Amino acid sequence: MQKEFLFAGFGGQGVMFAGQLLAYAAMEEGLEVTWIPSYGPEMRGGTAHCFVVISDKPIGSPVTRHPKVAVAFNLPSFTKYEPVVAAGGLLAVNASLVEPITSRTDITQLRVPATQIADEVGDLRLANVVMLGAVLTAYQALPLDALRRALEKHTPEHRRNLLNLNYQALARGAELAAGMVQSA
Amino acid sequence: MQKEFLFAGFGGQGVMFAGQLLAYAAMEEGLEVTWIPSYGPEMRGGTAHCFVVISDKPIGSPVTRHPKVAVAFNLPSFTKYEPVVAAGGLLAVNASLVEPITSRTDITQLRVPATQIADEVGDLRLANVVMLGAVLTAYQALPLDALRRALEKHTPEHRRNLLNLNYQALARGAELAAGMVQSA
Amino acid sequence: MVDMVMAPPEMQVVYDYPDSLTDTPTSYCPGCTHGIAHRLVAEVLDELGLREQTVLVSPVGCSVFIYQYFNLDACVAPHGRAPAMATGIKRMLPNHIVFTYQGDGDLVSIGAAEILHAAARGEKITTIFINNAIYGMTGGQMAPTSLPGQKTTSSPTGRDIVSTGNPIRMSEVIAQLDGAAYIVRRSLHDVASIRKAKKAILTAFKVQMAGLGFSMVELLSSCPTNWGIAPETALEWIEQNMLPYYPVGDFKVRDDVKAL
Amino acid sequence: MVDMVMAPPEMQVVYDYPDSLTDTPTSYCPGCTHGIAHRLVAEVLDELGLREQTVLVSPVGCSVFIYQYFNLDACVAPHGRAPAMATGIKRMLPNHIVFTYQGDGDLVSIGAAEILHAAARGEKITTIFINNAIYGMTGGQMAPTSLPGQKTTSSPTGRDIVSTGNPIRMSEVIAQLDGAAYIVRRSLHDVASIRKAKKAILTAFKVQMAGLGFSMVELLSSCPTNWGIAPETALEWIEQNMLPYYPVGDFKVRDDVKAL
Amino acid sequence: MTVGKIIIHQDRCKGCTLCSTVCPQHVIHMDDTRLNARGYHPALFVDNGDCTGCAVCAVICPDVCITVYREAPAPKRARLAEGAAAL
Amino acid sequence: MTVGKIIIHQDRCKGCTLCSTVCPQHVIHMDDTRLNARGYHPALFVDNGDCTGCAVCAVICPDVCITVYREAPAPKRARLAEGAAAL
Amino acid sequence: MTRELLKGNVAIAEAAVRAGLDAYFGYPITPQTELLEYLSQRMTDLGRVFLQAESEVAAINMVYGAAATGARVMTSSSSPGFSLMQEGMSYIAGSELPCVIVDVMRGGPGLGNIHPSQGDYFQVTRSAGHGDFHPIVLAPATVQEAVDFVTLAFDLADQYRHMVLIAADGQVGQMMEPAELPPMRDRNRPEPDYALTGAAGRERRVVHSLHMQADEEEAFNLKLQKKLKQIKKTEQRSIEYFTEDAELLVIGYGTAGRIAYTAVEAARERGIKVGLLRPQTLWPFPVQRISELADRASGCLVVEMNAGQMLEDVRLAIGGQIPVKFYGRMGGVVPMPDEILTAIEENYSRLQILV
Amino acid sequence: MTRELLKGNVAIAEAAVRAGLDAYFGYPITPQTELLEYLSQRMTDLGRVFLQAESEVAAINMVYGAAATGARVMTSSSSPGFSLMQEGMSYIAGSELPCVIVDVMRGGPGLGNIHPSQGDYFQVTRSAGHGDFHPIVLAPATVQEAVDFVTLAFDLADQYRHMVLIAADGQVGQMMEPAELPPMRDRNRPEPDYALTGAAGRERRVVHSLHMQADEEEAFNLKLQKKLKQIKKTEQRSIEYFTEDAELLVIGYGTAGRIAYTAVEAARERGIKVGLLRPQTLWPFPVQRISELADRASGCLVVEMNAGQMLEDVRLAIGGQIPVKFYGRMGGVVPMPDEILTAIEENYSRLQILV
Ligand SMILES: Cc1ncc(C[n+]2csc(CCOP(=O)(O)OP(=O)(O)O)c2C)c(N)n1
Ligand SMILES: Cc1ncc(C[n+]2csc(CCOP(=O)(O)OP(=O)(O)O)c2C)c(N)n1
Ligand code: SF4
Ligand code: SF4
Ligand code: SF4
Ligand code: SF4
Ligand code: SF4
Ligand code: SF4
Ligand SMILES: [Mg+2]
Ligand SMILES: [Mg+2]
Repeated sequence: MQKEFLFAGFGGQGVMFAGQLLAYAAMEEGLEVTWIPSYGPEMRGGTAHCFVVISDKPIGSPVTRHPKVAVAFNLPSFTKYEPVVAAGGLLAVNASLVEPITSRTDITQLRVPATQIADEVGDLRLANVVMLGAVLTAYQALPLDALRRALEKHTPEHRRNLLNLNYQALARGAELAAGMVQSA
Repeated sequence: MQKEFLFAGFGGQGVMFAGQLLAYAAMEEGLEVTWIPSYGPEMRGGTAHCFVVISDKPIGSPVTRHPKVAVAFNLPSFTKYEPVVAAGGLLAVNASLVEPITSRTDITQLRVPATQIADEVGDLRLANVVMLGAVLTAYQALPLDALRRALEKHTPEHRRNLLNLNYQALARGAELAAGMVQSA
Repeated sequence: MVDMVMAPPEMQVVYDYPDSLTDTPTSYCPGCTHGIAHRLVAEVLDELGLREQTVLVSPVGCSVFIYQYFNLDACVAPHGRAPAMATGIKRMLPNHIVFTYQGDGDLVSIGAAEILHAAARGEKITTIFINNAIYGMTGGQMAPTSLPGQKTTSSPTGRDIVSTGNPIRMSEVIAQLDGAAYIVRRSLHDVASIRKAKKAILTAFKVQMAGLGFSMVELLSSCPTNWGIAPETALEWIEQNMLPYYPVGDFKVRDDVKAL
Repeated sequence: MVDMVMAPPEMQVVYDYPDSLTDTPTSYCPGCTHGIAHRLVAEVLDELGLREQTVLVSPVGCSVFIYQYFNLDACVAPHGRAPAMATGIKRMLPNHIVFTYQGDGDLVSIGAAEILHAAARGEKITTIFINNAIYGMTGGQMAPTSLPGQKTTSSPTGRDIVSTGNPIRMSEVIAQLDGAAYIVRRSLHDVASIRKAKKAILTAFKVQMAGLGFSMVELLSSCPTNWGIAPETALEWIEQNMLPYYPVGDFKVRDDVKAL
Repeated sequence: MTVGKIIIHQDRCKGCTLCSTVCPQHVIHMDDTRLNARGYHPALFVDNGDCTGCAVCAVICPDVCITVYREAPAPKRARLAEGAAAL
Repeated sequence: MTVGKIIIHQDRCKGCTLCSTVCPQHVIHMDDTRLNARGYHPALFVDNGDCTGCAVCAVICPDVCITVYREAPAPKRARLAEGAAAL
Repeated sequence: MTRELLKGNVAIAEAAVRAGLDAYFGYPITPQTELLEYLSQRMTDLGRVFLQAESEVAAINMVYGAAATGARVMTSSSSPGFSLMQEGMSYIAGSELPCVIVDVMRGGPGLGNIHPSQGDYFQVTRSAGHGDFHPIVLAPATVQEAVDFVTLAFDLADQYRHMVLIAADGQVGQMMEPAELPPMRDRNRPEPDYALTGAAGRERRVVHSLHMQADEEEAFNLKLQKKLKQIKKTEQRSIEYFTEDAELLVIGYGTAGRIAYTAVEAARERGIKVGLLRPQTLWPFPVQRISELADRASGCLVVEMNAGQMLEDVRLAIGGQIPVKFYGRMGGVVPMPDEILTAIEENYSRLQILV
Repeated sequence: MTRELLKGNVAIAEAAVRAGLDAYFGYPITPQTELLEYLSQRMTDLGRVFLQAESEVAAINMVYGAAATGARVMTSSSSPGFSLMQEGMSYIAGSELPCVIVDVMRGGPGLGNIHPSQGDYFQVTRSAGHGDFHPIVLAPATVQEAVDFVTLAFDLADQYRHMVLIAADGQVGQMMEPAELPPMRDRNRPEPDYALTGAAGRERRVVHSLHMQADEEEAFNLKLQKKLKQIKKTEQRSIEYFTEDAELLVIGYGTAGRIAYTAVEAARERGIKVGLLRPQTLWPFPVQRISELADRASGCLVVEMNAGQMLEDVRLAIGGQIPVKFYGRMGGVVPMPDEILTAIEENYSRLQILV
């Protein structure tokens, strides 16, 4: 089965890296995976987004018009991608920065106060990992542990001191989502 | 009928202009005509040659492998083009500069001491016109008068003072050839 | 024009949005001084009343979208070829004002021949040359103007001058050419410098109006994003690192320009 | 080598054909000083013993056939791109000697960017730059180095500096670049000048041998054919017309070169 | 009495901080409490009467976000020329 | 007694006249009486004993047609270096 | 009117002047240089714009700029110089500006030589730059046709806001032939609606080829393709000789085509049922006439001065209906009529065996 | 061996390093810049040659020079920069030097945009410069294939003394996928017999593309054409999916081909007898396999990210045997599997009607 993820947000919110982490994790699990960034006129500053596709078969297109999962880190991303999530799919939003709530009834919304949690964990830049923890709990594409291993392996040198905080962030995101999924 | 002429000699011997004069004359006579120069590695300094084709029908190729008439103004040209003249054709040579005599028996050779005659007429640069007079007498592709009109019309401004000498050169070449043709 | 609803009616406007700019927000990164350069040029065009007789030639670089920001007839040249395109335009419209706006990659690297020859011909155009010591648009590769030791994405351990040479001071080079009437370097790193930059831009356009030849203003500019520092720090970086290597100054002010 | 049968055995040869030339006769017009420049370079290579470790990069121009005349490994670059091609070669063969031989059309016009950047990078190559103020090979069109008022086949009434600018003095331009170690202009119009030219060529190659950077010798050269005058007159034309505009001189002799 | 006043067009603002750094009267702060539509913390004019209308904020703003007003009657020259004079 | 002597390789010569113009002893003439194989009037050395072996003819010849000999014993340096010394 | 003896390059230049050329930018290269040289004097005399550029890269971008002001502009070059113009040509196509570009092809690849060739066929018809576009390509075989095609080129360029190439070869450029020049045309015409002339009293205009959003770029491409389709439909041109009853159809353009004419004529004298179609537009390629003629013929012989490039277009046009053979010379060698005649005879007799 | 998650551009760069790359010269341009950036560090670390050129024109001529010394050399660019390399490429072809050139194609014409495209198909296969030549062109669809093709490219380049292009698109360049890199190869090899290394103790060597005499140039061209013919015979490469019983044959390369794969798979699930051939060499084009498959199929659908360029090659290969239809997106738009699926369904049902 093919699973598609869209990550979108401001440059600097770690959107690209979130996607790459997921891709690494998928690869380590022996799955087929593609990651692709998207550029637009908004390249300078502005917003950025990337796609991740995970599958057990060779992947055709690394881009999809209607991803199963969209992760919106900011308001413009929410506005832009809310309409395109596949029916039955998941829309995860950084509730710390995005107020509106989807009016779509055919998708699940996962509101994660990721920035706030990251702040609590100790580093605002960890919002992306919080989101990943939440998303992978709500939509079980990969075991969380795969992501933990990916973090371990692919956190760049200058951020390795944050590794433990990363694990915490992941766990916090997962916890939160678990609660919500249960409560849903 | 298609008539092909090859003019060859050192740069500066008026080879190109001789061909052009012939082409002008043919055009004024209402015939189809092409003139084309040829370049080679010898371009800087060295020898130059051009082709003229005259016909009463549209002309296909302005270049021929075996021209009916070849006019060699110097020894290298003689050496190079003597073998290619069409059987039954005419090889005109500037006898003032070219000593050897063709060994081919299937062509007519016209030996014109053009440089010498030009000198007698009063300007060394007229050797090309002397040759033209001789060639057109030996091989009557056009009336001499057409050439005279072409000279009149196309001699460049700075050489118009030589116009009368040109006519004389033309006549001397023609006379000489007439004598030779008779005596042949 | 931006919205004026909040304007206090009892006061006089002393600084406002120039007419020669459209109100399209730019795509530049926060604090990028491309925006300052745009404003200065627009103000000069306004002051000289040139808006309706000017043609702008955009480069390829971060400022490739400049045609969206200036309220002028405009075109986009291939990377580096703005001076050639501007030449084509100016030759057809000798009484119009034609200017190019080019980055250091565009002007010094791929377009070195075109700028050199436009200057040598004394092409009556004006060039605004934004030197930010980097290829901004493509993500921060080394430019021929990058400083010795400068880290870029194509010189990750710092520009090695043994292999790549010292940065080119293009204004000094172009000043050698007879056709160059007015060649100066200014900086955008602080308010006083910006004011001087504007004066130079004003002169450059006046040189063109008077038909005196080629005029160019090099502006030391920041690229906080690719330098990897905050906008404010970037201005300091200009002052501390670029200015010593690229001194501001007048490299060619022909006598007929002085007489203007 | 030319035939030696007539050599008087009792005498000493004081001037002979250099080993670094093949015995192929050149395709240059009578009296064209390209031939002199060739000989000087060949003599220098002989004297420095460089023949077997040198790669020559031919330009496109009358000297495009130079690879036939030099007894060296050689290649022909696209018009103007010899410095780029030479860069590719030198980077692979850092211990070899690589030189380009380029005309003014090739070097100043179409190849302006490549020579400028090779010089700026301090590319360890040597350039022999033949300035004959014209495009020889294509039949005498105006070059960026043609003199004001000079009649050429593309400026039949004389070069109009209003429309085409003043001629570019490329040595002076290139001397501005840090990577340029040795940039001089010499002339080939008389025997004394030719001797000085050879000294400069010798120095230029020594600069390369010492790895000091880019070296270039500009040689004022004649084109009797396209100038439309006799070879001897052409040498006078260099003296009377070119020298005043293109003074011979040393435009850049870096300290490390002086110390050679 | 207020001599100068500025209006910051916050929707254009990219939060680069340059204006707030250069303002000699320190009357421009960065609004860390909100993001504008483009995702930046915009600059905020603190109209405490200290603004002199010196326009250096406007001169340095790369995004032409700032309009500057002054109480003193404007000289005769046209509005834009004045802007220039402020340079 | 003859001090110098040159050999002109007439087949290479393009008749440019430069050698004959520069020869201080006027011992090079252009041979107007014949054309060489390439169609030029070649230069001709008039061996009248005036040649000093100064080599300026060789220095200016664009076609490297001239070999110069001198009677004086050559200095120690190798042949080609000498040619260069003549420059 | 009077016929004049004109060199191809000069004829093209003067025809351009008469067609209303406002500006010429170019760089010398054999075998097209006379074109530039002639215009250097002529344009200046007429008070029009002539500028010798520092390179072909600069020349094509000067053309780009001048065309953007609404002017009638031309440049010319030969193969290596033409290669250098590819980026600029792609920008001009992407900006939908009219202009005329002359490529007087010579022997290649690389520096090659200065003899006549048709080695750039693919480049002129298929990929005069990156991205999806085709210039209109006119291929003259005679000096007269070169003259006529110049006027046509400017008209087509204006009509379609498109780039028109004149793909000649060294022979057409260097040859002198009698030809009749058209009268001088009035250059006054209304300002085109794309012309950059300073935004006085109107909305500003922008000339560019940049569409950052893929869907916008696609919309532009669709518009461009629509135009190209229209040109394909209406602008195919060719000329035919002896095709009525031809069993063997010879196809050749430019110099190869005119030499083939002599060969075909000679073959006819020998009773061979052969005809010649000479494409005048290389793009759009005259597929319609060719497929019509292929219906009637039983074999086809393509003649080119290259390794077989138009050959592909002929095969595409004919689509396997009849066998397509090739005779070509390369590297600046111009085939002689007798060679082509031999090829015709061989192919014809092969057909007879088949029949 | 281990799979790594690699970005296409970086994978190509590292694969080149391992294939024995001696020198890289290039100029930044999106979407290939990471390739240059990666090598700037990597080559320097390894003590090999990396140089950022002042332009693409300079870059290709540096490649020309370095290749002339017998080195394994590479450059890379994207469409506009690739256009600027055409003259240099023609010289390299005319000098028969091996080298590898990567074109990561983007939307055009002109400046266009930085999205994935296949708009340079004609340029890479037909006329990477003036004169008669074709580079060998490899078109990867996955990061793994890009890696594999790099080694192949260097080997083919050496084997044939010929230029090899890797025609990727922005998606292949930008995408990260798991791929396995080959081991580092020994760079030592005998000096090629054309290498300019200073004429010490041997005859001097000359590298050039100049043949002033037409017949010499023709002789060179014949030699070149002979080589190209050989390459055509031995180097056609393609990969097939579901073609055994395919009634509809889909043909697409690179990104379009891999997306078509998803569509074909989906169509198979719906019982449609459709197969996919994905050309891996664009030149030589896999005509042989295509015409074999066309024998068995009753229709063909070509999918490209352009206005229909390979389409011509398919038509030439199939020669009218079966109808050939086209589905394309342009200007940087990448088609989605569902669009292609729809095109397959439409064409398939049309075939059913015909049958
Ligand atoms: C022919 C070509 N080569 C390369 C590029 C890619 N490119 C676009 S902008 C740019 C450099 C921009 O740098 P600069 O001119 O300094 O402008 P900045 O972005 O720094 O303002 C490059 C290399 C291109 N568009 N076209
Ligand atoms: C790309 C390209 N443009 C133009 C030419 C034609 N061309 C050959 S040589 C030359 C000029 C030569 O002039 P210069 O460099 O001054 O050398 P000279 O012949 O005077 O020694 C030109 C324009 C070419 N071969 N290639
Ligand atoms: S990348 Fe640099 S130059 Fe470009 S907009 Fe951003 S800060 Fe400015
Ligand atoms: S054309 Fe001029 S430069 Fe060329 S060989 Fe002749 S004289 Fe020398
Ligand atoms: S006008 Fe002057 S005082 Fe007022 S806010 Fe701006 S910088 Fe501060
Ligand atoms: S300078 Fe302009 S963009 Fe920057 S913070 Fe101030 S108002 Fe905002
Ligand atoms: S060596 Fe001197 S004296 Fe002798 S011929 Fe030559 S120039 Fe004259
Ligand atoms: S200088 Fe040389 S080429 Fe000229 S005339 Fe004398 S020997 Fe002959
Ligand atoms: Mg920059
Ligand atoms: Mg020259």
